[in-house]
Amino acid sequence: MPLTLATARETADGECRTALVPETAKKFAALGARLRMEQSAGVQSHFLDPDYVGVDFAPGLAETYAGADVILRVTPPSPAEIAALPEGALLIGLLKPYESKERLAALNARRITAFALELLPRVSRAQSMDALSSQGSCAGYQCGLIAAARCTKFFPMLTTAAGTIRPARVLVIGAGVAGLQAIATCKRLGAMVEAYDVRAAAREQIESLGAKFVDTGVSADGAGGYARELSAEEKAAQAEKLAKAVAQADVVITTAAIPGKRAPVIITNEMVGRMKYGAIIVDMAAESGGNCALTQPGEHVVANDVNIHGPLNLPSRMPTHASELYAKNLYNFLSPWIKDGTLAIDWSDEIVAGTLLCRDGATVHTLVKQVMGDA
Amino acid sequence: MPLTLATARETADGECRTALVPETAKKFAALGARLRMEQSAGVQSHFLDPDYVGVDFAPGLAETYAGADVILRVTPPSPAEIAALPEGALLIGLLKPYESKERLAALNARRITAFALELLPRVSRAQSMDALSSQGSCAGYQCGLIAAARCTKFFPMLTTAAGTIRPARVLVIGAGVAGLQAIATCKRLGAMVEAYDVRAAAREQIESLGAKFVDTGVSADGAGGYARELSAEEKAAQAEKLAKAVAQADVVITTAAIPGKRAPVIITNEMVGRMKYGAIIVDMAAESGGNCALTQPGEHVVANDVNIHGPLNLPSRMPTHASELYAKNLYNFLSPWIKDGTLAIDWSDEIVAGTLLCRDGATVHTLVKQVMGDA
Amino acid sequence: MDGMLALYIFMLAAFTGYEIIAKVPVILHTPLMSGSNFIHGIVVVGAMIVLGLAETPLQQAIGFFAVALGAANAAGGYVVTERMLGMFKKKEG
Amino acid sequence: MDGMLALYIFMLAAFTGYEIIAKVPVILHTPLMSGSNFIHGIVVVGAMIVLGLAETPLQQAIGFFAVALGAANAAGGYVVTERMLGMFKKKEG
Amino acid sequence: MTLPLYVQGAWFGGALLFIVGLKGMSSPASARRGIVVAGYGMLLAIAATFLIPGLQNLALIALALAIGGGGAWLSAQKVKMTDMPQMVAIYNGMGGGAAAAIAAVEFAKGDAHGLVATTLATLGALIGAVSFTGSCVAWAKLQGVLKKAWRLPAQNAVNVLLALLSLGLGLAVIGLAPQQPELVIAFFVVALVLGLVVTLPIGGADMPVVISLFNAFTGLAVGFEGYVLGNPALIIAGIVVGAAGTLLTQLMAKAMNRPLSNILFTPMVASGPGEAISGTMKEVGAIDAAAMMRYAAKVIIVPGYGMAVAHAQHKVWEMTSILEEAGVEVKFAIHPVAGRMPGHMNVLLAEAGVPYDKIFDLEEINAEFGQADVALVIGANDVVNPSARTDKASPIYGMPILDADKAQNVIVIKRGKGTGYSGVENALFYTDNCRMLYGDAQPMAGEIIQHLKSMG
Amino acid sequence: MTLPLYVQGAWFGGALLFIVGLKGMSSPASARRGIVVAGYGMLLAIAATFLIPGLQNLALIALALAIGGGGAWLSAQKVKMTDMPQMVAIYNGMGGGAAAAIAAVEFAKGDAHGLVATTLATLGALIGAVSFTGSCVAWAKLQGVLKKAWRLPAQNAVNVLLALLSLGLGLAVIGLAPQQPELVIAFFVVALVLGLVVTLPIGGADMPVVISLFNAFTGLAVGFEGYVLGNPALIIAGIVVGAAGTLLTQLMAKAMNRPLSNILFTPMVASGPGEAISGTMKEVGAIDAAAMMRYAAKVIIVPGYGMAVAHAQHKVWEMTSILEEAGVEVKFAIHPVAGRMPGHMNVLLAEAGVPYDKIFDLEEINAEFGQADVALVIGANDVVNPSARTDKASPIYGMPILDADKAQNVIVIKRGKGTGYSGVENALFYTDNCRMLYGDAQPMAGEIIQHLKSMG
Ligand SMILES: NC(=O)c1ccc[n+]([C@@H]2O[C@H](COP(=O)([O-])OP(=O)(O)OC[C@H]3O[C@@H](n4cnc5c(N)ncnc54)[C@H](OP(=O)(O)O)[C@@H]3O)[C@@H](O)[C@H]2O)c1
Ligand SMILES: NC(=O)c1ccc[n+]([C@@H]2O[C@H](COP(=O)([O-])OP(=O)(O)OC[C@H]3O[C@@H](n4cnc5c(N)ncnc54)[C@H](OP(=O)(O)O)[C@@H]3O)[C@@H](O)[C@H]2O)c1
Ligand SMILES: NC(=O)c1ccc[n+]([C@@H]2O[C@H](COP(=O)([O-])OP(=O)(O)OC[C@H]3O[C@@H](n4cnc5c(N)ncnc54)[C@H](O)[C@@H]3O)[C@@H](O)[C@H]2O)c1
Ligand SMILES: NC(=O)c1ccc[n+]([C@@H]2O[C@H](COP(=O)([O-])OP(=O)(O)OC[C@H]3O[C@@H](n4cnc5c(N)ncnc54)[C@H](O)[C@@H]3O)[C@@H](O)[C@H]2O)c1
Repeated sequence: MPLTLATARETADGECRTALVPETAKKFAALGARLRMEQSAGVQSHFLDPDYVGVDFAPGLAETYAGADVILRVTPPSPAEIAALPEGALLIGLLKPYESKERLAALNARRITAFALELLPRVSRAQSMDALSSQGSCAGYQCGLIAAARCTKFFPMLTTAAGTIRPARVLVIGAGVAGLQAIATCKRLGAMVEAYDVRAAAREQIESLGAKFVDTGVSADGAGGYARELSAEEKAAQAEKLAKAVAQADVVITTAAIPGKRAPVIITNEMVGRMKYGAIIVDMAAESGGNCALTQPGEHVVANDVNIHGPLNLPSRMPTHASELYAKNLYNFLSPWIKDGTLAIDWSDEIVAGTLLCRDGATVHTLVKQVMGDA
Repeated sequence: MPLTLATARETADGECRTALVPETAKKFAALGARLRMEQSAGVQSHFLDPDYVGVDFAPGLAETYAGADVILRVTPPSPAEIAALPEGALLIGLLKPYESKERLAALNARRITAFALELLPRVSRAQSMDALSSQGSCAGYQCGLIAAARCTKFFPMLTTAAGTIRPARVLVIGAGVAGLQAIATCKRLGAMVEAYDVRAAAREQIESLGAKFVDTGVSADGAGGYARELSAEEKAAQAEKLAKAVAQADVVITTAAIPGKRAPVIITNEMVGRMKYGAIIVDMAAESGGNCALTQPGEHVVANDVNIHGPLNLPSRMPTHASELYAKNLYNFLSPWIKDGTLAIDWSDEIVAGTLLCRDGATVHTLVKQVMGDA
Repeated sequence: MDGMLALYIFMLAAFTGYEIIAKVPVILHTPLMSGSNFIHGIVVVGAMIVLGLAETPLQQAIGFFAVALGAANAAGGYVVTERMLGMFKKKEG
Repeated sequence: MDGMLALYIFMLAAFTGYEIIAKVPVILHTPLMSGSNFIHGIVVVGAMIVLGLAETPLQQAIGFFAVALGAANAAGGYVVTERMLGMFKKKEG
Repeated sequence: MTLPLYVQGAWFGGALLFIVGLKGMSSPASARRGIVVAGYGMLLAIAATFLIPGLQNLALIALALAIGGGGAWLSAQKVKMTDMPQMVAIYNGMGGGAAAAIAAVEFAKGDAHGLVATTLATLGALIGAVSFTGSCVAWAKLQGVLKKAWRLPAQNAVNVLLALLSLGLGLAVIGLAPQQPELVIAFFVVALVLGLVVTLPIGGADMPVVISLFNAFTGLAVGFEGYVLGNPALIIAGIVVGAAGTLLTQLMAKAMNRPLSNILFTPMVASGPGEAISGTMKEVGAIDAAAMMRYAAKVIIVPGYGMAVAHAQHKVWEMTSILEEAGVEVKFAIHPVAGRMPGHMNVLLAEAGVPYDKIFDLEEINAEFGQADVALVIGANDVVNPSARTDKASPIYGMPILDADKAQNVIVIKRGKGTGYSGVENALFYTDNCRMLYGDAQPMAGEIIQHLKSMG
Repeated sequence: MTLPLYVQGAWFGGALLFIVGLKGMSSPASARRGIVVAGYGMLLAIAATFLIPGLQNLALIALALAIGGGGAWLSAQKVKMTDMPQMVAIYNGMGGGAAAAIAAVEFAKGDAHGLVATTLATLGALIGAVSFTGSCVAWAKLQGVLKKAWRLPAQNAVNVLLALLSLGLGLAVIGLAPQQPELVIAFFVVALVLGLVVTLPIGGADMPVVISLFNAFTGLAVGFEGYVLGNPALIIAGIVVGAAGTLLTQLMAKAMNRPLSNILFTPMVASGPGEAISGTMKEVGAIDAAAMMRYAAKVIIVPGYGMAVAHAQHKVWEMTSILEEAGVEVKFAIHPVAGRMPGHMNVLLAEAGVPYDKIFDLEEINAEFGQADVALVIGANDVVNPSARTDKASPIYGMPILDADKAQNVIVIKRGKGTGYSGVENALFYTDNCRMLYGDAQPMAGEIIQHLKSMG
């Protein structure tokens, strides 16, 4: 009996993406896998059931997961969904490994082999599987659009018969994948963009997009391309230089995150107080607590006539492309191990080993074990 | 006693603009005029009362208008506001001259001298007073942003490790001031933009922005730079060629308007039926009935998985700049006639005469009289 | 021939040759080499004169040899250059 | 002097002059005119020879006149050209 | 006369240095070095001449050199920069006179030179003499000594007649060797008069072209006399200048958009008064436009709808970068209604990557046009139409405009005689300081870029 | 011998046509016309020569012309395009031989020519002879007749010795006029051997430069013999070619990045085996890069992070437009992870205005590199590193890469020896078909544009 891959409809609040798109379905099928999908699981991403060729549709969650070997998901499964997972099945998704001890325990209880794509090692070969990058691109782009739409001014300079509009000043804090995309989007719209990141390499990257780098004199390169946490003094030095840039900005977009930790608070209450009337902050780090002290995840707060947006799940705002990219990440991750309809994973492969969260009833990822304790 | 200009807070639903901004207030004051403003009248545009230098603030509508010579407004006054107008005062604003017979009658009853900026003749000299252009620019820009934000796809092409994203196809119908700005905004964001207008000159203008012109073979140049109404056959021919372009688009933005008339229906029910799943329509003509048959002004309709947005009062989404531009239009319109704090209008001036809606208790604008009957 | 005048001619000819070649694209290096190769085929004229005025059989023999070589230089040089430059034809439309 | 050789020299010199001027920016038209004006001041050399070999007072007078004119051509031409081209100095840093 | 090798060698060196120097002068970057090199060539040649064995009248020679050279040196140092052109004229004329004088001495000596030499001597004398008096007139006109245009009734006929007469006399001089003094004198007189008569009616604006022509003449005359004297250095220097000068004259005439024959034979008359817009549109080449901007201190670019139509924004920005690298200050002046939508120019310039701090609106920049050396108007029309300021009848009356006309020079790039949005004629295009560069804005900007690059 | 004017005139015309023709050949657009013009010059000169009064051996002359000219004409027509270089070599050698033969006859005649003429005759004979045998060797090598590199133990010493010997014999020939046959024969033999010995060790890759050098030699030899024969047409043609050829040789050596002395005296040895990455990086100039692309049918551009850092996108697009106007098909190949963010290259290319239909991703374009004449890699590194395909130890192993190395020629623009994001060496840069163009991507693209424009 050939390998069966199953995808259920995502049930998390506001989640519009899907882990299987028609294109990847076709490719999986070509590798000899059987595919099962919950009815209308792609509809929120505007993929209708008839678009999927060679996929079996099941009416509900239980029917979808029953007997499946590999479960493809976008979000981590809810307790109810975990209960529906076939014992010993393989689960792949953005499983938020640092979020919940209970979830890890539940997965292990069902002896699920779980891969959390957040843990993917950032080696060259893995770039095509890197869901953080692909979804980060979507998030950064959406951040730029939200900023432009919510700004009460034009982004571009416009010389008109009724006077000249000066371009808006946008400050992007954090120039990772999402931050760079936000820079690019705002630049395209004509704003004057400044950006800041603690990593030293970011300067060149920021400038390569035609934006200006805000030099604060603090560098925080961490391992594996991620940023390390900053010391208290460093934070103070950074804050001082940044405060000036923040005070001049019409729009501030923050994307600074540290994996597995609460996002650093970069924009303090006091800095908000010095901002222009009518300025806005779009805090992309809202999900992990926010880079602005006043951010309310998922909410829109007004303080001192400054609008602070803490949008959640940004990629879900463009579900068609976000799903496409994510589904391809999954395909690229899994396909090397599918041969003639059977799964043969090389557990010693650095990508497999690095991404593996749980196996045989235990949490196996070192860093996650460190942070979450054994579960 | 010098000339007194008064600006009350705009009360129309969702209106965030204001007719007086700090910069124009200063300039009016320099001409010797006295200025009175309702408290917090600028706050929605993020102009706080202290920002206005040399302006008297009044607590309510009645206090603001009492004894004023000239009333500056964005929107037409409500019946209550008309009642508060000093008899015989001069009123300037976007008065929607074709909207309401009753309003015209009420204004005439109070012998208001009313200037409707919509009626401004489009001569070179009047360009700096052209509020339709300035607000149209804002509207077009916002349309582009809405389209991008609501689209479930990326606008730009992106080659990423998870595959290549093809650029979105945007079709802009109507390439007047707003349409061109929408084209520019979508182009900047990286979309493939096609555009269509009935005016022959529009082709070159569209192409000058790097977009592609959809050639339907129908031309409808009207007088004064506006479009004329099309005949039934022309509409059919146009519809056929357009339908094809519409069916291929991810986003359709419509801005086609004919002054004083209901907007032409260009996107029919049937055309929507042939659109892509997940495509969106942003109908800027919603205010005057919509260019799409399914448009609900101010609403968001889903038909055949196509999202049809009918946004209203787009400039109010960027009140700071929209108010600035509008206020400068007003200043440019009025200032030539203010000398040493008194008003001396040359009623024979072509701009004055063309814009004049009501005077001495009667509606005087020829075209308005024709359309609305004497009132 | 007046040596001084010859020197002037040498100078001017060298200047001319130099000016012509300065800033030639690499793509033309080989054809130009071939073309200038053809041009010094003019040596055949000298050879003809030498043969035409040859007095002894030895001189005739060497002269004959010289004319044949010179003629080969000119004719071969021309054909080769012409064929090489033929490549540029289609692109110049 | 051999007329034929002179013709060759004429041809080469003309070619050289032409090559030098082709595609000169307008900004240099006047300085170049002035510079070439200076160069034909070399006529003073001819005038010197003529005067140096003058036999009669008339010849001497005309020769003197010629040398003075030629010298003026050379000296004046140089100074004017040099001053004109001085304008280009500051921009070339 | 066989000369010692060191004299001949020095002359050779002089000729070589002339060519190298002239080559240097043909590019702005090396121009100054060029004249210095040529100067050394001249010193070398003159010094060597003193070493000719058997040369007499050395004191006289030295005296003549001192008087002519010293006088010219001093006066050339003192003259104002604006008076340079007439100085070129007068020094050139002197060279022509010297050539003619050499011929005169040769005639006086009556040495038999052979047909070729005599012919060349006569030809050199003729053009040298014409160049002499012609240049003097040119000088007088430019210097303001001669003020009114002096025109004979049948000017062209007289010109032709005199030319034929001088040629005839020249042939007689050649044919009737040994020369009869009367004939020779008559020949010279007619030649000198010819130079006068031809030059007198020509207007001051055309003088630079005429001076260039006389310059080429003098070169030829020197070359010919060089042959007579058997001096290859003279030949080469003269002929090189003759060829270069001829080409230069053509280029200058072209830059003024007037065929040479036009300048010489149909002198310009002032255009009739009383037209709505007077003056003519003067065309200019991309190379001239490039040079004008390259050597300007400040350039203001006025883009309009035509730039948008041509999609020329990227090229325009590249051109700007090159100019800035060369030390030119460049600003963009955006008119409030340039293009066809509010902010049209902004969108395009931003697309091309023009930084915001180079973009100025009307109010910010209008006062600066007065200090700009060049205003480059690219596909704009209505927004720089001065009639908006003055002509109440114009449909654009009352619209504020960019004061491009206040700039030292205005260059307008447009495709042809098309009007702008408002459909009215533009008086700017007819003003004296305005030059039209016809063509689609994109390739034109490209051509300018190419020329700018060749100027280093 | 005084020749009739029509002969001299015809020769003069021939020389003029040569110069005009050569000038034409120096630009691609007029090259073909140039050779035809020069061809007419040759016909004119040869025809006129027949008209020299008193010329004997006319039948012999005609026969020699027919044999030499006809044979060469036919064989040149038949030869394959790829065999052209050796044909140039052999025809050039024949010209050198002819020049040497002329000198030989003059020696045999023993006419007294004066010191200058004898010296030039000898010099012409020497370099003509060297060019003759040298060119023959070059031909043999390229034709594959001579296969292995034939190298003496103390090659350079032998070369110098032979050269000195031939010079000494030459001096003797000059000094001991009238010439003794033995001396003359010895002189010729040594000169011929010198040509052989010098050329034999030179490798096939360097041959074009050597042929060009011999070409210049022949030119000089012809020029010198022209002096001996008192024939200015020969002088001019010979010296023009000598000067042009010398410069050309230098340019060619520079294009190969090898000083001329290196080619002649230290022939390249094959590089040792067994290094991780073998081969050398070969530099190339912007003009060569421009020419390679200008005459390509298809060019694929691979932009990378370096293009972004340099902000070179506008220049790159301008370059592309020029190439396309010239009929070259240009495509952009975007690697999925080029740059530092997803879509980095797209953002920049869109900013520059590159239309979407010219942009292809890895999967779409990888198969096309095989048909591309040039792959232009601009500031990309990791994404074209072939070690990702093969070297399991490489940190980028397993990453799909753009197959730029499959293109006919690869040109890489980067600032220096910097590595990419992954920090690993790139084997592509060491391959045979790859050339490095060092410099910041923006000015480099600018230079290429300039050269492209000059190619019309
Ligand atoms: N900005 C706005 O909101 C707006 C809206 C509507 C109307 N307008 C009006 O539009 C006008 C704008 O003024 P403007 O100076 O920008 O433009 P303009 O007055 O329309 O003039 C444009 C000029 O560009 C030339 N041109 C067109 N295509 C070209 C090409 N490919 N290459 C080179 N030149 C080209 C045309 O002359 P040739 O044909 O000879 O080449 C024309 O004279 C004003 O009258 C304004 O009132 C503005
Ligand atoms: N796209 C993404 O999302 C992403 C994100 C993170 C990392 N990456 C990684 O980034 C790399 C991208 O590869 P790539 O080929 O685009 O870039 P790359 O491998 O980083 O190479 C860039 C090259 O450009 C040259 N360069 C830098 N500045 C230049 C300038 N101003 N002018 C000319 N050349 C310049 C450098 O060499 P010189 O110093 O010698 O000039 C360098 O070799 C991949 O390894 C990828 O995995 C990509
Ligand atoms: N395999 C690969 O080659 C690969 C793939 C994807 C990303 N990357 C690289 O990894 C890096 C991080 O990517 P990411 O987007 O996932 O990062 P992220 O989402 O973890 O963080 C976003 C950014 O915030 C910055 N940041 C953290 N703390 C900050 C602070 N206090 N102040 C300001 N900025 C702060 C970080 O430096 C980072 O650039 C990038 O350089 C990216 O190019 C590499
Ligand atoms: N004084 C001036 O010079 C001046 C000032 C402002 C605008 N204008 C010009 O006036 C024109 C219209 O400006 P607007 O934006 O106010 O117009 P608008 O808002 O009245 O109409 C928008 C556009 O819709 C188009 N349209 C109408 N019916 C259509 C149909 N059935 N199908 C497709 N398109 C249709 C119109 O042609 C117009 O371009 C523009 O050309 C503009 O440049 C001139």
